[in-house]
Amino acid sequence: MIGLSDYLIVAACLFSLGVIGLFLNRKNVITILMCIELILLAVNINFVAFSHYLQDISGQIFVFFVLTVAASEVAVGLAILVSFYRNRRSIDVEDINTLQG
Amino acid sequence: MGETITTLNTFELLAIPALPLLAALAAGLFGWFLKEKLTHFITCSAVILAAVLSVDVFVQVLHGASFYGNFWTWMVSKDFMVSVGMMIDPLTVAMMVTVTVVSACVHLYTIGYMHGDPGYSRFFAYISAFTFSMLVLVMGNNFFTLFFGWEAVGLFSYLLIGFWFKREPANYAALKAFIVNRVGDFGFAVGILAVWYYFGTVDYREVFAMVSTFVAEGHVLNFLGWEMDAITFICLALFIGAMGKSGQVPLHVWLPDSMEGPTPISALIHAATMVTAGVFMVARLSPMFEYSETALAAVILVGAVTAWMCATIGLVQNDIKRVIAYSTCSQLGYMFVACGVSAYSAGIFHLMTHAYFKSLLFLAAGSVIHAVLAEQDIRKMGQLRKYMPITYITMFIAALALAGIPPFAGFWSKDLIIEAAMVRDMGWVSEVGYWALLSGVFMTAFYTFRMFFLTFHNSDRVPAATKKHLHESPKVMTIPLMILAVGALGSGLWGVYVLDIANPEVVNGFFGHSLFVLDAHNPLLKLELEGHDPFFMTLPFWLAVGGIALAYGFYFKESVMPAKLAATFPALYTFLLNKWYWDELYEKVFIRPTQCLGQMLWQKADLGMIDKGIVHGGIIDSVASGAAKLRTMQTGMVYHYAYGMVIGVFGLLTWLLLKA
Amino acid sequence: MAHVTFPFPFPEHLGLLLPEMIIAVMAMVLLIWDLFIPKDKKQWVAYATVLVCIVTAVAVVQVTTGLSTTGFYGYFVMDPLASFAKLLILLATVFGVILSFDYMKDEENMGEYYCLMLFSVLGMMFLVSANNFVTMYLGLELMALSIYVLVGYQRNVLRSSEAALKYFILGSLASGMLLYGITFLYGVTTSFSFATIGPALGVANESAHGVVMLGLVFVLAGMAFKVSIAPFHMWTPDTYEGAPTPVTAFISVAPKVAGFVIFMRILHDVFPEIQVDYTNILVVLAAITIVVGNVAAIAQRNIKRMMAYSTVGHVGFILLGLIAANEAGYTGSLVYLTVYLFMNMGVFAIVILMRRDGMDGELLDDFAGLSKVRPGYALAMGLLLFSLAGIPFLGGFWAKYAVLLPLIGAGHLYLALLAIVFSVVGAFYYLRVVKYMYFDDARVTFNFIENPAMQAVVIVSTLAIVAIGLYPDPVMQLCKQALVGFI
Amino acid sequence: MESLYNVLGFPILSLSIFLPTAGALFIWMFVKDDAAVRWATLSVSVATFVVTLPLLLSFDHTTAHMQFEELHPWISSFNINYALGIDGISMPFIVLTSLLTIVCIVSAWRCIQTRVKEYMLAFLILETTLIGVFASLDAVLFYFFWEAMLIPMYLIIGVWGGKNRVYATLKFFLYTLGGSVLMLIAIMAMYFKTGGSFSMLAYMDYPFNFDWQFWIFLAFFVAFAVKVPMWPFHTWLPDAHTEAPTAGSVILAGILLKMGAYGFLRFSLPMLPDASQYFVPFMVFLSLIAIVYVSLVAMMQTDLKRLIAYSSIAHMGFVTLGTFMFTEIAIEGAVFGMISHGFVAAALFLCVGVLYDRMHTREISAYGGVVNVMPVFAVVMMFFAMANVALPGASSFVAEIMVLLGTFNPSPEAMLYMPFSMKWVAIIAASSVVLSACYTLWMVKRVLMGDLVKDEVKTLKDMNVREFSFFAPLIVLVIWLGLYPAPALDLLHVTVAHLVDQATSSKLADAALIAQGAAAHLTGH
Amino acid sequence: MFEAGFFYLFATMAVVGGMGVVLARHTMHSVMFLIFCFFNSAGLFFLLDAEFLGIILILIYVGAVMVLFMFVIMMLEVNQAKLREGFLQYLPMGGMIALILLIEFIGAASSGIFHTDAIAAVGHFGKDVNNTVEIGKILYTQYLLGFEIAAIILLVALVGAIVLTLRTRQDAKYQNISKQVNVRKEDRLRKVRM
Repeated sequence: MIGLSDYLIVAACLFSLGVIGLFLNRKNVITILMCIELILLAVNINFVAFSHYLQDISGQIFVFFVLTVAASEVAVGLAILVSFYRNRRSIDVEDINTLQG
Repeated sequence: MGETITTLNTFELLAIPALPLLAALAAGLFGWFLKEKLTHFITCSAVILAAVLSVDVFVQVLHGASFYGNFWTWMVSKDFMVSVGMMIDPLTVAMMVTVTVVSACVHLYTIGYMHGDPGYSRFFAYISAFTFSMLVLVMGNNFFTLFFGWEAVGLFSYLLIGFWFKREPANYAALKAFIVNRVGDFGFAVGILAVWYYFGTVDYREVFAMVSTFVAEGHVLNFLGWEMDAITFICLALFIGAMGKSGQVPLHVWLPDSMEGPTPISALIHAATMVTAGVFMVARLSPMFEYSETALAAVILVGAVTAWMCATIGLVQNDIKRVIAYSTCSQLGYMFVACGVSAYSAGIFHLMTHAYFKSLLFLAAGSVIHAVLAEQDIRKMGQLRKYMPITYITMFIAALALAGIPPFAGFWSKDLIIEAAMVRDMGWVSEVGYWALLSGVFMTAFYTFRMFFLTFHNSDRVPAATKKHLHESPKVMTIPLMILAVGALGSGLWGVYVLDIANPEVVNGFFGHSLFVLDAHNPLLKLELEGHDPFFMTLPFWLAVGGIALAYGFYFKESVMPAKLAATFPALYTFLLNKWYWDELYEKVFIRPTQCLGQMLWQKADLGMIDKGIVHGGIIDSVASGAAKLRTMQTGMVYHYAYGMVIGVFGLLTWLLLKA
Repeated sequence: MAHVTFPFPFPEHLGLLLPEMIIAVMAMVLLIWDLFIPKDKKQWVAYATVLVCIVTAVAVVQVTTGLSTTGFYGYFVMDPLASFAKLLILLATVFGVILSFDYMKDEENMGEYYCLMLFSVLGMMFLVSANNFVTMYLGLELMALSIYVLVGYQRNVLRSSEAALKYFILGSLASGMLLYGITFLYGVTTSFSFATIGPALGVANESAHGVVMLGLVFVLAGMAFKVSIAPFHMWTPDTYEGAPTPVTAFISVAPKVAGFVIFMRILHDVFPEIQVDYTNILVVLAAITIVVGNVAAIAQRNIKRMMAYSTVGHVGFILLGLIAANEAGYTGSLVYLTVYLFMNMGVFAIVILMRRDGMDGELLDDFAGLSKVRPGYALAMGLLLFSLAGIPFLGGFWAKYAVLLPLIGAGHLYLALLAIVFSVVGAFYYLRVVKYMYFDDARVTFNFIENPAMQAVVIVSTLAIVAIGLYPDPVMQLCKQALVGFI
Repeated sequence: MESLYNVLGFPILSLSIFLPTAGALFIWMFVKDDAAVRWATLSVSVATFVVTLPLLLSFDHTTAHMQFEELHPWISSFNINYALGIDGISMPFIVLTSLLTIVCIVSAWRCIQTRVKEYMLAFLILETTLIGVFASLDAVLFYFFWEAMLIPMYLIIGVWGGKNRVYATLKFFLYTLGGSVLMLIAIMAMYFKTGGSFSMLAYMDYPFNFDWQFWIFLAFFVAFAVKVPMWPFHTWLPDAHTEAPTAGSVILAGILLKMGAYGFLRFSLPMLPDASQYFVPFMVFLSLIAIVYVSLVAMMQTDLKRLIAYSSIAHMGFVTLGTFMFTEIAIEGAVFGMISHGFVAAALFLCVGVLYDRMHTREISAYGGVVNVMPVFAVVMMFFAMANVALPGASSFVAEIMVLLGTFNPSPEAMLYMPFSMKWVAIIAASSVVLSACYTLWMVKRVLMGDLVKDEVKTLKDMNVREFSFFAPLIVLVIWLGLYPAPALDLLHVTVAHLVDQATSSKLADAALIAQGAAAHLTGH
Repeated sequence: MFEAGFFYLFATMAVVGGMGVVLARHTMHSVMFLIFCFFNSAGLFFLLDAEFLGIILILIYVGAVMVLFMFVIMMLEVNQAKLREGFLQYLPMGGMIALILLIEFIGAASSGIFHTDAIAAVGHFGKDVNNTVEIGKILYTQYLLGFEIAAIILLVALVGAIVLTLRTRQDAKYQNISKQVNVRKEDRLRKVRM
């Protein structure tokens, strides 16, 4: 029987992957954005799993909102990225370094 | 506190110190306006008036009058109260007369001596103010007025030594005088603290009244594990003050240097009055010193050592004033020995006679210096008697008085001291005292006449340029010399025969109750009982004569003997010439180390340890390096920031989970 | 198909939303109106924005009843705390808009700038009125997304874009963490409502402890990010430096107010049963925050960056009130926020006024000799900085006082000691600015912006700081009143 | 006897506190011209002095109660009151402050030529805070003024100071702030302990247990020790003094240093008697260091102001020493010492200022033979040098001897934890008699005495009437207080007796507990 | 059993997809892995009776969001990824932290509270329960406020994206002289680590 914990563990794995990707990634910013998507996905899996096992639909509603917000975030984030790229001609994470100290 | 007992006119008493004070203020504040004439007129007349009044009071006291009373409460705090008041008794009046008379003479003398000096009115202001201070010192009725006067005379001594402020040596001498005196004052202050602590009052009468019961109670003070009678502690502490003021070894170093000041003040302050304040103090406090054998022994030892040592130094000095100065130290030593052997009256007697002949010596020396254009080296004088007969004669009188030739004043008082030292039995201490004094007599006579002959006889070594200026001093200078000469001549006889100072039963003598001597201690009484031994009685006289004779042989005519002697004992000669190397010793032992310590504390401790070490090195550096570290942590890399957040979460979570 | 009935009890609840509705509607109206305004008249949008804020503030006052009223099935709460926070936010917005007048006038798309500002205010207003995680999350995101854009608004300036990018990435990570925490709280209690979760956590059995802790830490981390608590603060200096200065001013105050108010609600409503645990966490975080903020600021040469670290330091102090976790503590935090609003706005106003030919006078050196050139600005700046340093007769002192006293009352003496010792360290860098202004000679010349509105901001802030410093009681009473119904 | 002002309820203290600020505001807004600013400031300060005079003249010295009291709620949320009142200890300082402010303003008449208005305003505001400190009866109000003082002082040193002013003023600010924040914590802790009161009088009555007293004492100690300053918190003072403009040094030495010692008298002794007794050896030790060590350091200074600054530290050592003897005479001596030092040190700094105005250097070696060209000045400086040496006849002597007397015979409470007899302390302290003479007179010798060698010195002009005018009152006061201190001391007796009573009566329920509590601390709990 | 099989399949694939996102060299590959991951996650949603969300995830996320990603990647031409130094530097520490976090997560996730009988006994909804309707019912009543806010968020995203990226053509070569004159070295110089 697949229990609640199993889903949570999957989510935990995805969350950890997202986090690792976030700070071990040395490629470009887009990958970082994707890692954030992974984190949000983990959150969603958690919500849905809880929602199911607790027999409470509001968890799914939250997922709905998270999806909405995540989409908006991606839009804004990519817009910022484009704007940055235009100034810097690069989106390497190592190049986001004019502000420091 | 203490009812006022008066058989004297209060206003008269108040006028005595007030006159010089007002004169000093007038001269000091308005000297620029008064000009020379008015200045000296005001100050001289004030001091002369004070002298006259003093004599009047003296006469009244002689007839049994006295005064004791407070004028106003200086301060009060719970159980501590100090008033400003006076106590007039024979001891006081003796001092008052000495002070005012000598001061009056010096004032007069100054008119001539300081004529034309840019600091003329300032000088008068100082010496008048000094007279005031000295009068406060002697007339006060408690330790605080004593201390006030004590410090004030120190201040004016300082100001007067450094009077010619353009001269570096004068400034150094002034500084030295003040600081060395302060060392003594330190002891004095501690003594006063102890007096108040143990007696709960600082009033002479009340303290004296308590002493015997206090001693009987046996208060003991623990000093670094060493037990000490409280009374001994008090007396020793106070005596340190006396040592400082009276130029006793090892605090004598300032007195010869103080000769950098104008000669009148050497006469007034550094011979007749201020330096004797220590002796006065010991005598004044005789009711306390009497109860402490240890303190008395210390007084004898210090006095004896000083008397002998300064005499040895005096033997070879070439500066006319220095010779007299060392002589002063030495004579003060005599006075202290007198006090130490409980012959206070003899000590005070010597103080008075000494005041006259020593100030005379100084003034005469001043007259000489004045004549030879401020030259003080006796090797550059000689045959001056031709030019300045009055000076010559008066100085001769003074020299005889100092040497102790009867019937001059010094003989009577000095002899009394030596005899007292002889009969007083305090074991080796009094022995040391006696022999030191005795040998001192010989040396005193020798150096006095050495100086005298070199100045007035011997060969004429005055530089030609100076020669045409040689002349007798003006009247205004010679008259005081003559007045003082009278004192130097007659004060001894007068003291012995009129005032009956030598009377062993002091209670009945002139000083009466103002000096206190335990019967068991009283050397004069012993002398009276045991009778005078003619040999020992005349021994000092013969020694003095021997000293004079030797000086005559060496110095009356030009002679090679002194040089030969110096060449035979070069080490001894330089040792004496360099004043036993006291200055060098102090330089090495106190001054340099203190400066080094100060420098070290400043540079190493304050700046190095606290500022650089703790504040900068510790606090500021760690904050700054923390700031720099945080700055480098803020790399600007977004993954580092994320890393930071994750570590934060990780840390908190792990901590919480482990805790649970 | 099931029959669906819509109860729609809107009319009586809609009233509570009046301020939010004004903002939302007006923001959209302005968005459209902007299109029709000629290019040289774009300032009208800014004026209109100020007007909207004022009207909204009036509306806030209007709907405040002094009681705690919930609406929308308990998803929206209107209590004095929310009103107070909204008024502060609106005040900060008015200041922020005024500061933008001159600064943003050369930017393209100026109308949208103000609209986005309004949207972010809308987010904050929802945030402070949230009493469940759904409203809170959405408010937070509305606020955050608008601010991301505002930070990156100077599209042609690298620093602006970079600041936005960093803020965005880290902000998203923080939201992810927050959400992840919420999932576990939801999992344990089956609810998103603060009022329900709080007691439910109390009855959750022992085996749930780990899960609750997980939820706690992640929710706190998410909140900590928003209010710049170390070690979740690292975006702050970069973002503050890169963002356009008015935006910096705005985001240094308004989101902090909103963030702390919701922080307060969460701590007080959601986690009261595990107060020991969250206090432990917050004590550690506050200590780190105060140390990091005050120490790191010392090494800065750019005043915006310095103010960012200073913000971190002050956030640590505001947090102290939350640690005390009683009425006095929360009052203290609110007082601090109020005072802090004026201080920061004043400082940034002067920084903007120092702008020279399109460049910000934002290096510390630029302040050299200000007292000779512009004694008025120097005086105001000096007072504000002394206030930030917490020296009496200025408001900053009472702010610190108001949080430290309850903190000590709650028994956190060591934390109070640490805080106050590091406030001395903090005094150092504020004083350094004063030093530049008063003790040094000018190095560069400025053509100061002559803008009465901005000067008014400076004057109002300074006067407010002095007034609060001399007689802080009204503010303190007001903040205390704000907690009626909450505590 | 109820004083007239108390009866009328006239807020004379408030008036003295805020008159300078009101004047400052007026000058700020309406007075433009530099000369007018000077005159206006002078009038304000004189007016303030006049306002404070009734405090002295109608002071009722037969009671230890607070007088001229004012009480208004200020911050009701925290029960903070605007509570003012003075007793025999605080009253003299208020008058001293208003007097020295006049002196400062007159002394700055010519030497401050840049930013005159700001300077004058800073001084007036400073005066407000200083009077406020001494008049406060509410701990927070006290702290409020205590800290507010930093702002004008920071500016005074920083803007008008010497070459190294930035370092000095920062050091001053941070040291003082760092010390006093601990006091704030202590006040807050006491607030809770006493059940929500900031009244200083309430603190005096509240029986704190030993642990509380111990820690609160330490917190207060740091705050006050920095201000006094006591070794090793003293290194800011020489720097601050050296770099400050003359008037800044004057007010610093004259008033600011007193705040620390005043704090000990106002807070530590009456509120924490047991801790105070416990810390006597510690305080004595630090005081002796101040007296001996700092004197030695003073001796080696090459900078005039620095020398006087160190000498100030040494003299304040006497004040702290006297404070912790818990006897009337010692504490009166300490208070008197502060007043006296307020005149003497202030005057010495003014002397340096007079020289500095002419030569623009503070190096001792740059001078020599000043007396030749500035005789009047030399007399004045010599006078104050002698007062600094505590020569009898000067007020400083009264203070020092009283402290020494008190130290020689301290109250038994002061001896509770002393490992050895206090007599030796008194004797060591008495060594100041020598040391102060050494550094002061050596300085006098190097500056005033000697022949004219240096060309710069040759051109000096003597003091003018304005310069003499600010010395004259100080000279009069120093002599008057030195020759006839009794009336001044009368003002203190009852208050100090009350203080001694407070300081010597244990707050612990059982006296045996004192020993236990102390033993616990000695063994580190 | 059947369900468990699918669970393991979807779960494994999702995790593998996630790893691919992190590890893939090419950004475009990462996107593909992410899409893969989303598909599998949608599968998990289906297993949890959340059909609506599953569909949404595929339609919205894969259909719109991921396409947006691809669009940007192609627009910015940043496909080729360079593996830089420093990656391994943080790996041990970072990896360890992540691992411990993962263990803590898993520990929390499998803690007792999630194994209660009530939860274990949960079955699937009947056929008559329409997930979409259930969501709709609650979304438009209880969550109406949130729904509205979400709408505004979308608006903000729209406005924001436009504001940041829209460029008016005519000023493409726009020169701001004052900016050029007052440029500071920080704006022009880039620190390059050598």
